[in-house]
Amino acid sequence: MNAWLQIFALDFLVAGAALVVLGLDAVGSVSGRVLGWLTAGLLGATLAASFVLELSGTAPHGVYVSGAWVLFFKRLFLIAGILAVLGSIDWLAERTPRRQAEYYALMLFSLSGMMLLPGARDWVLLLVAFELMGVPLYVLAAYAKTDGPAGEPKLGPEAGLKLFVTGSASSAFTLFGLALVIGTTGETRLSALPEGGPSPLAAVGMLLVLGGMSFKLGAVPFHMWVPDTYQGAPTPFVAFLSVAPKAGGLAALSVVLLSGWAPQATIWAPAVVALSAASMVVGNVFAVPQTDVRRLLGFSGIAQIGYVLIALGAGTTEGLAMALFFIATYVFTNVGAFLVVHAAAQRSGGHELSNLAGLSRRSPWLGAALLVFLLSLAGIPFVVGFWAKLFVFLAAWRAGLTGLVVAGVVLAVLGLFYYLSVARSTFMADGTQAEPVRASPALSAAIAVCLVAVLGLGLWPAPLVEVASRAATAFMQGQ
Amino acid sequence: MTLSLCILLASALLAIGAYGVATRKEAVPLLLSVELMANAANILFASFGHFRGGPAGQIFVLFALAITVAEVAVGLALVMLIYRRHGDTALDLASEARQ
Amino acid sequence: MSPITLAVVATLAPAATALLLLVLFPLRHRGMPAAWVTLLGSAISLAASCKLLVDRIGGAADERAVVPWIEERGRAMAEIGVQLDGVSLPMLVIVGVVALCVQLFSVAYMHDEPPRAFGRYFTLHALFLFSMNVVVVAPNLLQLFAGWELVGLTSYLLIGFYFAKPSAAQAAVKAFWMTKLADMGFLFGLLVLYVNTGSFEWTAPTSTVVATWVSALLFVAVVGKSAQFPLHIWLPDAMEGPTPVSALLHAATMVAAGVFLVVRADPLFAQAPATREVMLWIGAVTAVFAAGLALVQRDIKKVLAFSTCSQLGYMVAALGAGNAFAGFFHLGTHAFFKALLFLAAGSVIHAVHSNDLGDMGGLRKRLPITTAAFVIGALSLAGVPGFAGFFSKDLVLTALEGRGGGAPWVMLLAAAFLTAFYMGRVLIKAFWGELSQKAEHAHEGGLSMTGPLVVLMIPSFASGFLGGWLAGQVKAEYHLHLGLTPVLASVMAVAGLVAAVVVFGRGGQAPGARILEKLDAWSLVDRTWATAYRLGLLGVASIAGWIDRYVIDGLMNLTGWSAIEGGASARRLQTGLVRDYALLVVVGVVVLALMGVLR
Amino acid sequence: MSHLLAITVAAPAIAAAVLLAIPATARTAIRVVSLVGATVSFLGSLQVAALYDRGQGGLQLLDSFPVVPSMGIYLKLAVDGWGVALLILTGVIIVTGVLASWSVGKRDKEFFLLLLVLVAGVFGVFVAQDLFVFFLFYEIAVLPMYLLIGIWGSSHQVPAGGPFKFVWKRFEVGSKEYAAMKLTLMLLVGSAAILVAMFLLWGHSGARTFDLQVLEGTKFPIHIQHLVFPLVWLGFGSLAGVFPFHTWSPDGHASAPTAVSMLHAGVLMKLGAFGVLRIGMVLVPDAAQWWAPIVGAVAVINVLYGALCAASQKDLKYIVAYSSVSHMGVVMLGVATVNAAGWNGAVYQMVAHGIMTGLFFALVGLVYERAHTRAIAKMGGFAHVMPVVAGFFTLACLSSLGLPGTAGFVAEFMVFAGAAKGASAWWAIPGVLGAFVTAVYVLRACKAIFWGPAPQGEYAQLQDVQRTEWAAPLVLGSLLVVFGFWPRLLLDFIDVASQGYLTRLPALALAQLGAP
Repeated sequence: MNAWLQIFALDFLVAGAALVVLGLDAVGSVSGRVLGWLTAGLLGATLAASFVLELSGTAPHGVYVSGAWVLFFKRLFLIAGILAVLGSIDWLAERTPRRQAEYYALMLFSLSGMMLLPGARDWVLLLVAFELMGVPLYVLAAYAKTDGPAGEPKLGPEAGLKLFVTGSASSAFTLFGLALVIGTTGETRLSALPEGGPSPLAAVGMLLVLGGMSFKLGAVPFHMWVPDTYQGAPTPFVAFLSVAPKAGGLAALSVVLLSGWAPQATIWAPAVVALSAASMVVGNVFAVPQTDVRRLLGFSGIAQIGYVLIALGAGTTEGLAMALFFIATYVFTNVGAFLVVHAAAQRSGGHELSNLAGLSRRSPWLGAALLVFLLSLAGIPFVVGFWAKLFVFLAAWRAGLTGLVVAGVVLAVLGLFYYLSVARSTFMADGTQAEPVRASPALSAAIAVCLVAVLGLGLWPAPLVEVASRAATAFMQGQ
Repeated sequence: MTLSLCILLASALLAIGAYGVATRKEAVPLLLSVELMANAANILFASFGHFRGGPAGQIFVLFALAITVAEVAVGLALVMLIYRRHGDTALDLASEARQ
Repeated sequence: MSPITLAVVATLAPAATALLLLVLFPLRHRGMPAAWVTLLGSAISLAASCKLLVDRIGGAADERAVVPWIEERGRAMAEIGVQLDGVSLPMLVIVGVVALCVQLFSVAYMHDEPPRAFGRYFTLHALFLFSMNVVVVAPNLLQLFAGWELVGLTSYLLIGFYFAKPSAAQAAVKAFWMTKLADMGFLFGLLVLYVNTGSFEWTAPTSTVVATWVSALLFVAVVGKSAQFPLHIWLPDAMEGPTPVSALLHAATMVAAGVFLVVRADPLFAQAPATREVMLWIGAVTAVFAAGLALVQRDIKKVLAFSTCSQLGYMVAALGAGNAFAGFFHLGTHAFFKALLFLAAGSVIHAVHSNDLGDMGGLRKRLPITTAAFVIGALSLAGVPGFAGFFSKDLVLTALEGRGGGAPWVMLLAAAFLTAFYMGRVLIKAFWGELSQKAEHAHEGGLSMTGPLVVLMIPSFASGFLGGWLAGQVKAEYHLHLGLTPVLASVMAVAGLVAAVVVFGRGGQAPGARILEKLDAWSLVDRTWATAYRLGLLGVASIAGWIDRYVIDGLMNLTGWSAIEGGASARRLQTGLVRDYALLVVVGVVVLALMGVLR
Repeated sequence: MSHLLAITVAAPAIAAAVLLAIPATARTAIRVVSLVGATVSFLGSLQVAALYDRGQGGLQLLDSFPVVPSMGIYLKLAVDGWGVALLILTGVIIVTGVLASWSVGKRDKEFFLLLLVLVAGVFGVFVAQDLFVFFLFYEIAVLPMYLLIGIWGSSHQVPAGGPFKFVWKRFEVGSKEYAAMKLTLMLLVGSAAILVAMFLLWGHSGARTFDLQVLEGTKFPIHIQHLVFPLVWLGFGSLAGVFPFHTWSPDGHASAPTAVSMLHAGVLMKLGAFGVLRIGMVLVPDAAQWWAPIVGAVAVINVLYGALCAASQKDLKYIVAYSSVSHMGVVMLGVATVNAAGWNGAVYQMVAHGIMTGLFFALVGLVYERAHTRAIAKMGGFAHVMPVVAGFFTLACLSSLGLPGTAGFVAEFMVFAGAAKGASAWWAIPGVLGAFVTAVYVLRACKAIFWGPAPQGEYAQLQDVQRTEWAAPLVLGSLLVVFGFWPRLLLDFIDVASQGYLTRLPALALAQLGAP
């Protein structure tokens, strides 16, 4: 075995885990719950391995570069995966008892695709990894084929379809754009574009690629699937969908823009700024009238991506570091929020705001946890989301994007309005139901991890800032 | 055929596909339109490869085809689900999510 | 003890009393013990004041001691302390004597009050004495203002003593508002003085312009506090308070604080002839106007109230004429005889349980001491030669004559006639004639009521002879001379009394009484202020309130509404049709591509 | 003690953490823990006052912990003279506030928890010497209010009307949820402005630091100053109730529960004014001087307009709330004078108004708890049944109208003197007029509620002050008088700080005074 293969150890482990899960299911004697715990365990082991193994290095021809940057993302994906799996175990066992292994396997495949993204420096690898991440998501989104929370329409197929149609259209555009870019250079290296002014054709191609990839981020105008899919897909999966592919998309975009096309920043930077502004505005404005918590969080996620893109648009090492910090904290915050909503909906029969009424009394700790996540999303001090927003703004300010920062700051206030509307339901409204909400151990564990992370990093953000900075610096230095 | 004409052809195909995706109400035409768009890209890859030389274009077409096939396979399955749910493949039926 | 210590004791003894009663509320709630504590405090204060005055007569020099109160950049911006001189010491004693008498009188007069109310009454009295002393010993205008406001507060609380009575409650706030309105002048005056001289001293050197501004602004406050036209309307209403309160606050001391202020700030006023001119006229107008209204009052206290306005008008006119001493002298004598009159009236009210002159009559048969007191007070007030009031009023009139006579002088002479006339009316209606039904069972109150009357009779008669001495204290000129004015004044006084006997002795009506009664009933000044209050203040206020709720806040609501409505209408763009979603993707890509082409 | 300030700030937060561990049923324990936390802070602030060397002035009791050193953020705590005065105010208000909330009926654990968190934030703002930490604490102090009002508040109806009648279809104007949301959003818009201002300062500090002392020593370009000052003024001003961003205050304070109104009107609004003074006036002095006339002009609108609005109210809590708008105008007027008298007066007014309005809200809460109404028209003669409440209410009224002998007089007088001495002497006129209007409406309310014939029917048996309810009136009432008669107790601290900041001012400001 070649020494450089070691740098793919984690990816192999995850893909292997998928095969193990499928294999065990084929044997047929293993219960779904066990598979779930096994998946979580394997992911955990992979995460642990990431701290033990020597994973830095470069693949031949420089098609893949592994270092601090790659590790940062891989760990993040693994954490998101573990949290989502933990959140899914009980739902799957109860709702789709006969189709559990596929769920875990698909999630693992998607994860393995994601994990290949940040290190890829070649278009072929990048594109394949991107699609490997994406295609399983279409299936998972439609996973609740015929069942969903009682009393709500069965939206599984619709969720999958909408993700699929917009996704496949986007990837077609990506492909077309890539054809233009690669056609002009004749190379599949990411950084093959000539410095200075590429041909107009290549410029159009670049922006088509940017647009197609933004789809995964849910950036406006490629966001339309977000609320509908979030509403129809299984909520624990949405917890995953709302963070991991976005982190993956961020990784891919960073690689493409900052590693591949850094010299052509004048072409893509205005587009990123435009996407960012549009996302912030549309996400925040559309979130206001939502009454379904998943849709609300969906639009909020669109807005959050706008904030990430601010940092990316800055194009600096610092901006990238802050984007990493942002997306890392966003993983914990958003997964936590969705899982709490999931737990509450399981007992209240719906994801409407009104179903959350009185949550703080029915389950004080879930109520408090939701509040913390919401405050973090809103960017309130002493929970981590504040630092995330602040750092992004600072970095962008330093890079001269003052207009975007001011818009972001103002729109954040609008954001507070709808986040507080959720808090209002959970804390102030008197719900019709009084029975306590109990989350299963797996779910509770996942929520607790998120809560600890959000609060802990809120009080002490410095370590994560350091890690993110190191990853960003390493990346910008070409590692 | 010159490269420009090929690019024009690919662009036209892409546009037709995009138009189809954005207007078709039936599932099958929609899937076809997606295929059309993907193949527009493939034509572009191939023609760049042909006119400019180098293996990149040709290689990429293979990957792109595989990817598109995987996507459309999943898409077909999704259409099946829609059909089971609504007894029809009219996609406008799948608009139950609250707006 | 040093004079400063004594002065501090004199000032703070009542404060300590008030604090004690406030904190030790069981003591206050017991009633009578509170009265004794208060009396003790007042006695200590008076004793200290007397010692100081005696020392001064013995040749002690002026004293002044201040400590920083408010700081600015490490220096004292304002100071508090005591100033002991020929103005403050006599005033301190006058206030102390009258206060002690009134408090003693109150012990009997208020006896029927529930213990808690009784305790509250005396607590407020202690607070008042403290506040008044703060005014009197003030070394600068700021402290004077502080005390000034505090006496206003105690006045408010004492007028509203019977707070269950809506009319008393209304009278209390009215008094507070009217004086507070005028006090804005004081505050502005202080600010102008501070800005121009950097201090609050009345001796601070200034230009004529500044002095005119400051004195004019201060005079506005005087008009309010000393119930001069057109801010006098609160004083008659203030009679809703217990009668001893009227005697102390609304006749003898507090209302005279305005005059006291002008006397104190004489160096400022001396530089402002324009202000003095205004004062002269306002004083004269008030003197006549109030005397006229006093003539037609049916309520014995209201007669005295208008009489107080009128007499304060004399003082203000004297100050306007440039003779501060005349005003100060009249302040002193008036304090005694007006307190005496009010206490005697209180004694009458206590006996017949009514304020209405119509319910009285022939009281001299039942209340000999009270009658004697009232007669002495009335003669003094009327300015009958030999009585205290004669000397001081004569000095006022002389001051005006010395200024060249003119209309104010004539007006004051007319007021002198009216004074004697209306006092004669009260005497005849209340004390002479047939014994009224209500007076049937009237009897004198206990020693604590008659005692103060007797004590006050002495200075009411005799304090006029102290003019020369008092003038020496304040280094003013004072000659008792026989001239046109004293003669005319005496004639007016006697004529007024005679006329009263002639007119009212036979149960008649004063000539022109009907017009005056109409004037009183219309209460034009009152209504003007009420309208100003309703339209100018409450009206504007409700407009402001409406604007705030529906326009300013409405705009804020509109902002939020727009955001929500915007979101709600934008939401319709999310059609739910998958082809529309794809369309948007296409559009987005096209736009991006255009950005690439058109960059 | 070297960490005295940290302890003072942390004590309520620690108490809040302890509360987490206490079961919600242990009601007495919850209260005792809260009281202990509050008391420790209060004693801490007294100790700060005792240790603070007035002769030396400046920043003292420095304490520093790194938070995010790579971004230049340190938890740097120190106190100046203004801080000492305001710490004491906060300590007094929270202790009495906790005692006044002894009888909170529902979800008391959460209530006290939020209250304590909020107070920790307030303490933090007054001692933070790092702009960023300042902002952090500011946010902590502002946000719990949403839940405190939304959960424990009270609602009422505001009749629809005016040119924007249609908004009533969307909002339940007057409800507690509406009030809470409006308050939070308006204040957060302010925070957004502050954040932008912070970025500006940070970006142009040269050193890329948030350290206030460094920023104070930095001469910012004039055009930056002209951007920063209005942002700071309106940003912090929204919390200080600066017209026209005051409209959260009446609804918010009227809807909030007793202790929350006490804290919010008593202390939190001061954070806003303190921010304008400490950040706006001190950090960007050139622009501040240029803007001062506008700040002052708006402040006098506040004073007079707030007083007039208060005079038109029929709801007791609204009267008190609008009076806060008016009195905060006095504070802002003092701030705008840019002289020692005015600044001393501004800070003194913060303390005086804090105590006074705390007393007001405590008493209004008592009355409301018993009579279950806030409509003045329904009240009357309450002095017969609750004389103690009546007495203290009157005292609060007197301080409110600026009667000598109460803290309100000293403060207002200094502000007016400062204004008269300042560049725009005419400010003093509406200021004093406002004080007169105050006299009218407070005494009118006082008369309507407490005076008149003894109440009949359901109000005949209203109870006077009981047990822990004594704390707020007694402490706050006494302080009003003590600070009224002996202002130097606090002025010694305040003045030394004003001096310090002012002496630095001319050197910086005179250089480039003028239009942007």
